[in-house]
Amino acid sequence: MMDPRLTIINKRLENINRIIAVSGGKGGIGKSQTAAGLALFLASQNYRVGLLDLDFCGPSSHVILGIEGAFPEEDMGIMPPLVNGIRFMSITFFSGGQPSPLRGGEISNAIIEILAITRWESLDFLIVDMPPGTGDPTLDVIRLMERVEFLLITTPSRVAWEVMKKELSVLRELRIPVIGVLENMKIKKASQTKEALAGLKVPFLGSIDFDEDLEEALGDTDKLLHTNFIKQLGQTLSDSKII
Amino acid sequence: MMDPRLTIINKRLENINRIIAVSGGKGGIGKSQTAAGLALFLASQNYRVGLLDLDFCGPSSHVILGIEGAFPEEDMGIMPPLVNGIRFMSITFFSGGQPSPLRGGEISNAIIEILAITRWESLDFLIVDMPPGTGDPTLDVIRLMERVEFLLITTPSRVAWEVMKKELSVLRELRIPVIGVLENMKIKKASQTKEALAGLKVPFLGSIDFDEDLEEALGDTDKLLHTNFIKQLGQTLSDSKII
Amino acid sequence: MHEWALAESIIVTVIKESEKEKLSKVLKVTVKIGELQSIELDIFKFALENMVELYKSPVDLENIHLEIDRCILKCKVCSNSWNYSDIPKKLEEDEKEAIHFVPEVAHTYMRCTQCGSPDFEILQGRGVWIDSIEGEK
Amino acid sequence: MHEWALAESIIVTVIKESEKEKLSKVLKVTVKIGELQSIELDIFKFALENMVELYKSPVDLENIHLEIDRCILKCKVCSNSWNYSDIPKKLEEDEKEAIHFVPEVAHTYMRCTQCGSPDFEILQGRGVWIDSIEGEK
Ligand SMILES: Nc1ncnc2c1ncn2[C@@H]1O[C@H](COP(=O)(O)OP(=O)(O)O)[C@@H](O)[C@H]1O
Ligand SMILES: Nc1ncnc2c1ncn2[C@@H]1O[C@H](COP(=O)(O)OP(=O)(O)O)[C@@H](O)[C@H]1O
Ligand SMILES: [Mg+2]
Ligand SMILES: [Mg+2]
Ligand SMILES: [Mg+2]
Ligand SMILES: [Mg+2]
Ligand code: NI
Ligand code: NI
Ligand SMILES: [Zn+2]
Ligand SMILES: [Zn+2]
Repeated sequence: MMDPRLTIINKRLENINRIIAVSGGKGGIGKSQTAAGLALFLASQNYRVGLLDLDFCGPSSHVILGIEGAFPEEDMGIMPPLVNGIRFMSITFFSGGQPSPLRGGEISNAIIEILAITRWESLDFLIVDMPPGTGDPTLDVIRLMERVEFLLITTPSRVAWEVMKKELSVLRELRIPVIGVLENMKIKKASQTKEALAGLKVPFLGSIDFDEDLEEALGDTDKLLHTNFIKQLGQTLSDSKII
Repeated sequence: MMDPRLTIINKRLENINRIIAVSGGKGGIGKSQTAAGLALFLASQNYRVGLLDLDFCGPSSHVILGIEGAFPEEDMGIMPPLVNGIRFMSITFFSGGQPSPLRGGEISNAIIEILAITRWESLDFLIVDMPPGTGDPTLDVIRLMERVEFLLITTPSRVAWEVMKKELSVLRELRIPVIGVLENMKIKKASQTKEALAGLKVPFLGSIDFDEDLEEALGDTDKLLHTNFIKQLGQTLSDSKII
Repeated sequence: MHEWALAESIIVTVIKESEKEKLSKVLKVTVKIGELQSIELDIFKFALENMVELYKSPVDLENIHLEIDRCILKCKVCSNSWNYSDIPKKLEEDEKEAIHFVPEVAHTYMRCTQCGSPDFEILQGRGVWIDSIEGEK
Repeated sequence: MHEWALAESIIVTVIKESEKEKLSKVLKVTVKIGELQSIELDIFKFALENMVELYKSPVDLENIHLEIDRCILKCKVCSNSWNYSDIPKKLEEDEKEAIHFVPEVAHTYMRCTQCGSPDFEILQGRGVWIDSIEGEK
């Protein structure tokens, strides 16, 4: 038995310049918010951007970007719809927003299927919104997407650092490129995140404040583009020469 | 081939009065904080309490409760150590705080093993700290722990409601008892969570405010017991006659 | 029509494998097509034919054997197993289409025929697989 | 000594299955013991004996056949497969003990012998299983 899909995946990704998986181990630290924000920011700078939501248990990118009614086109594969300048692909297209209680092996199979049939064509960036944890999706992205780089998110909380550090150590061991660590949802002026990461030899990219007005902008890309969140995100990433 | 472990699990749980899985679909909404807080609060009220951390990818309960150095005893199975009045069991005892990048099927296998060999003995409450999502751990808890009840957590964010609603709909369909929904990390006075849940016919248990001082109390159970978080949690649960 | 993408993956894999195994000639390729994915056989064959040409495949269409694999599902809760073709409530067209793209969303639209759980395994007949490649060195 | 808990699960399952299958007599039970879990055979047998008595088991120790199952691991990244008994770097005692309790933490302490990935499958020889129960109706 041979899985023909595994052979084709990197061919499907060959015309993408950079593939960035937004991850961090823990849930609720702003991975989806950062992935969607990054895609939106890059599109506003006229980059050709794709956004792939691989959080099958808690897909959120479409809620953040307010994507409704779009559906991929079938054409020698499936073409992600272009929504607000972003080529978007998510399991929600197929589960129709209903629950999809999948076990790990099935999530893995579904990810492989989507990677094998999606035609991204030429992109400057493909942003991957990762689920929490280092389970099947993370192991598959590492195993299957040859040129992936990881952008790790954390919050100023010890609980978040601890989980992030474990993911970082797995990535290190496997020699997967890590762009750096971004601190999100900073509330107090003084944060110990930078110090906590000091020994880890990973670039600290900067901090994004907790943005009280972000919630109201969810679902509306125009409003999102004017939030402090996206301004700080864009600034931090430009400062660190990532884009 | 027959898995002998499956037969013994409910025997191992037979002397536990109530089994409460703290869940909610999304990550970072305070499941671990609530599970650990609930266990701590119950122990302070002289209940016999167990806490089982099933978040193998991002175990956090031990960080929140500052559990270090304890280890289960082997005695016709394994006996969870009693730490600060709580019988505690977590994968970290075995992974030693190092990363354990497990795929779903393996997580499922590890959960079954732990349930089959852990001797909780008599307890008033067993609190289960669930990982995000409705993957293997959630499906296994539903499938294997006959008398489990779910306590669902959400935050005032749409992103969190959407994921929680999906989990609720799976639990409903399978007729698993749901104690109710607890809103955590409320920041603004006005929250729309109660309204958003109105149509779902699930008890709304109340709200817990975002507690700026919680982070500093992490790892110290005495401090934790004096946080607003635990006071509000205890009050909300007593008000709603759960305990 | 994403059958084209699947057909392409078959041909690319056959080429890669025959190079890896240093086959001078590929005699027969057996492809299993899982019932669950509702592949349109005519389109799939047509796509295979085109891909054979495009990639100058070492095997031509006549020597690619397509076998339909019955879809069997098994519940993790009550151990009941059943055939996809026997489910009592037929699926809607759009549900079938979703499963056509990503067979795993079967868990969204189907339930165990005995206990109603969505927690079942797809034992066989999921999607497109290469069962074997026979050739000469 | 958590061998006792595993032994108990075997006996309880044999009783349940023999009731379910309405066996008047249980002739033979075959138990596979995965190498990875490093079960202490003497303790396990002693525990089984005690459980046979405690539960008034329909099968006694002589008719419970214990077979050691070699542990084979296979890498999901590079497809390399290897035997647990052949790993180059021996595990520390505490690592072995952790795997003894929860064999899956092998992913914390072991790596693919070819590419170094922790992303491998335990193909066989994980833990304790009942292979078969033979009896008379
Ligand atoms: N900097 C921020 N300020 C305010 N809210 C934020 C910020 N970052 C994320 N959030 C909110 O926090 C919640 C969790 O973020 P999300 O991106 O869904 O996390 P994850 O994908 O890591 O689970 C969402 O409601 C999101 O809108
Ligand atoms: N009410 C609250 N006020 C302030 N911080 C909170 C509150 N509830 C949870 N937290 C913090 O939020 C983070 C995520 O909580 P956690 O319990 O780990 O979430 P989950 O288990 O759902 O992933 C932790 O740093 C935790 O201490
Ligand atoms: Mg997310
Ligand atoms: Mg948690
Ligand atoms: Mg399922
Ligand atoms: Mg692994
Ligand atoms: Ni199609
Ligand atoms: Ni033992
Ligand atoms: Zn069933
Ligand atoms: Zn390998």
